[in-house]
Amino acid sequence: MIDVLYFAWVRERIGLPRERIETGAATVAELVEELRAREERYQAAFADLSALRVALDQELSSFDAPLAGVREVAFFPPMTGG
Amino acid sequence: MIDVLYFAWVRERIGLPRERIETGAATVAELVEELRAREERYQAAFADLSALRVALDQELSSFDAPLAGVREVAFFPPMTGG
Amino acid sequence: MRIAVQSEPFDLGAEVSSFSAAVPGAGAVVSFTGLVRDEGGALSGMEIEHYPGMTEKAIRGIAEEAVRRWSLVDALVIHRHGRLAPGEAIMMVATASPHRVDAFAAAEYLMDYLKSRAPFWKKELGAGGEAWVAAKDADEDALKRW
Amino acid sequence: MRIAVQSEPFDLGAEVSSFSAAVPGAGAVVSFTGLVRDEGGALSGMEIEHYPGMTEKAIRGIAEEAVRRWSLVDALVIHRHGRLAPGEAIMMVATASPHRVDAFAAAEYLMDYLKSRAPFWKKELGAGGEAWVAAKDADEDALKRW
Repeated sequence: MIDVLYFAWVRERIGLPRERIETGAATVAELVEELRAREERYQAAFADLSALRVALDQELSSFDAPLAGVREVAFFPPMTGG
Repeated sequence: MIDVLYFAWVRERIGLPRERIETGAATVAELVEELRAREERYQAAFADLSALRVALDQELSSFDAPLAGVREVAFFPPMTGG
Repeated sequence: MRIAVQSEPFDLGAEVSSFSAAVPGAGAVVSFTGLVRDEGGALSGMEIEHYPGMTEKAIRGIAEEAVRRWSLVDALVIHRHGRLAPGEAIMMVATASPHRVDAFAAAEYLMDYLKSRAPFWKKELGAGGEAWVAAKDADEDALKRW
Repeated sequence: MRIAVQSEPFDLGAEVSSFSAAVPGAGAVVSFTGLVRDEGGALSGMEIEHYPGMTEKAIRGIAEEAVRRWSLVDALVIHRHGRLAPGEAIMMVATASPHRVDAFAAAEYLMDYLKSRAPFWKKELGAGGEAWVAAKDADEDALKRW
């Protein structure tokens, strides 16, 4: 089981801020494929990965990173702080 | 007649902050020569012109600038504001 | 080094004042404040979302890197989230150093990294609806100078 | 654009606060403050001499050039003269712009020029006597980047 978090328009498109997911995905990219296969709203959120960023256990990471040992995955658009 | 002002260590070496001078000097450099010829303390103040700056009527200028029409000449070391 | 992530407004003047009163040995204090623009009345405000838990950690990492790179006596970061009105302060950074060059460089470094590496997302609220602020290429490019 | 040359202390927090409250359209406010360092207790204070008449004119010229070069909503310069104690604020600048890059650049420009082109002279007062602060080559060199 893994916690998956969504922020900003990713959260809005998917329609929820977080969910717990049972997955056998080995990498972030595989997890994204699983989510895309679920429903239209995931397709919409993950349509263009170049417009997305991912954090693993609250550290910025990349889509080819392995998921082994990861408890929390977050997907969001490029940050706009400051 | 021209007003001559001294600041910082130039003022301290010459021993006064300003004086009115009757001069026929055509340039700042000629005025400096006249002052140097006066007394030891002016020699001490004007020993090294590269360590001095000059303003004519409150605008930074140079030692070869003409004095015609100038009412106020100021000599001082490089500025240390901020 | 104080880092605060909060929904409450902060008092910019009081923060700058108390920060600069407690930096013995510093000769230079720089502050930066980001304000909600009103875009000539077109904006009614801003909504800032963040990632609780990651936010504080990310800001602390950025600030620690600034302390490693420059001679800093102290640094301060305050960043708000939630709903803000035009003219309100979104965030501030302050840096104190013996030298002005370091204080300026560290403040700009903090700002460049907070812009693109701290997990905040701004949404502009206006008469014409809501819109997420898009990240600018220029902001990503700004990181390359460090 | 306010320029003040004064012997009286100023309230840094209050100045930053009122400055940033009156800059409609600005998204970025930068402030810089120069403090009298104590050099680990070696300094008892600082005496700042200036050239009344030329000082205000020189600062105004520098500030007007900053307004020409960058997109500024407002700028503020306060510079003290006379006797100052360690920890006291010598001077401050503040800049407000729609964009952070302009606010930072203009503040740094103001500081670089105030350092070397505004007629102030600092004397450090310490246990070992008095000494005029020498201008640094680095400060003169800093002007070349603009």
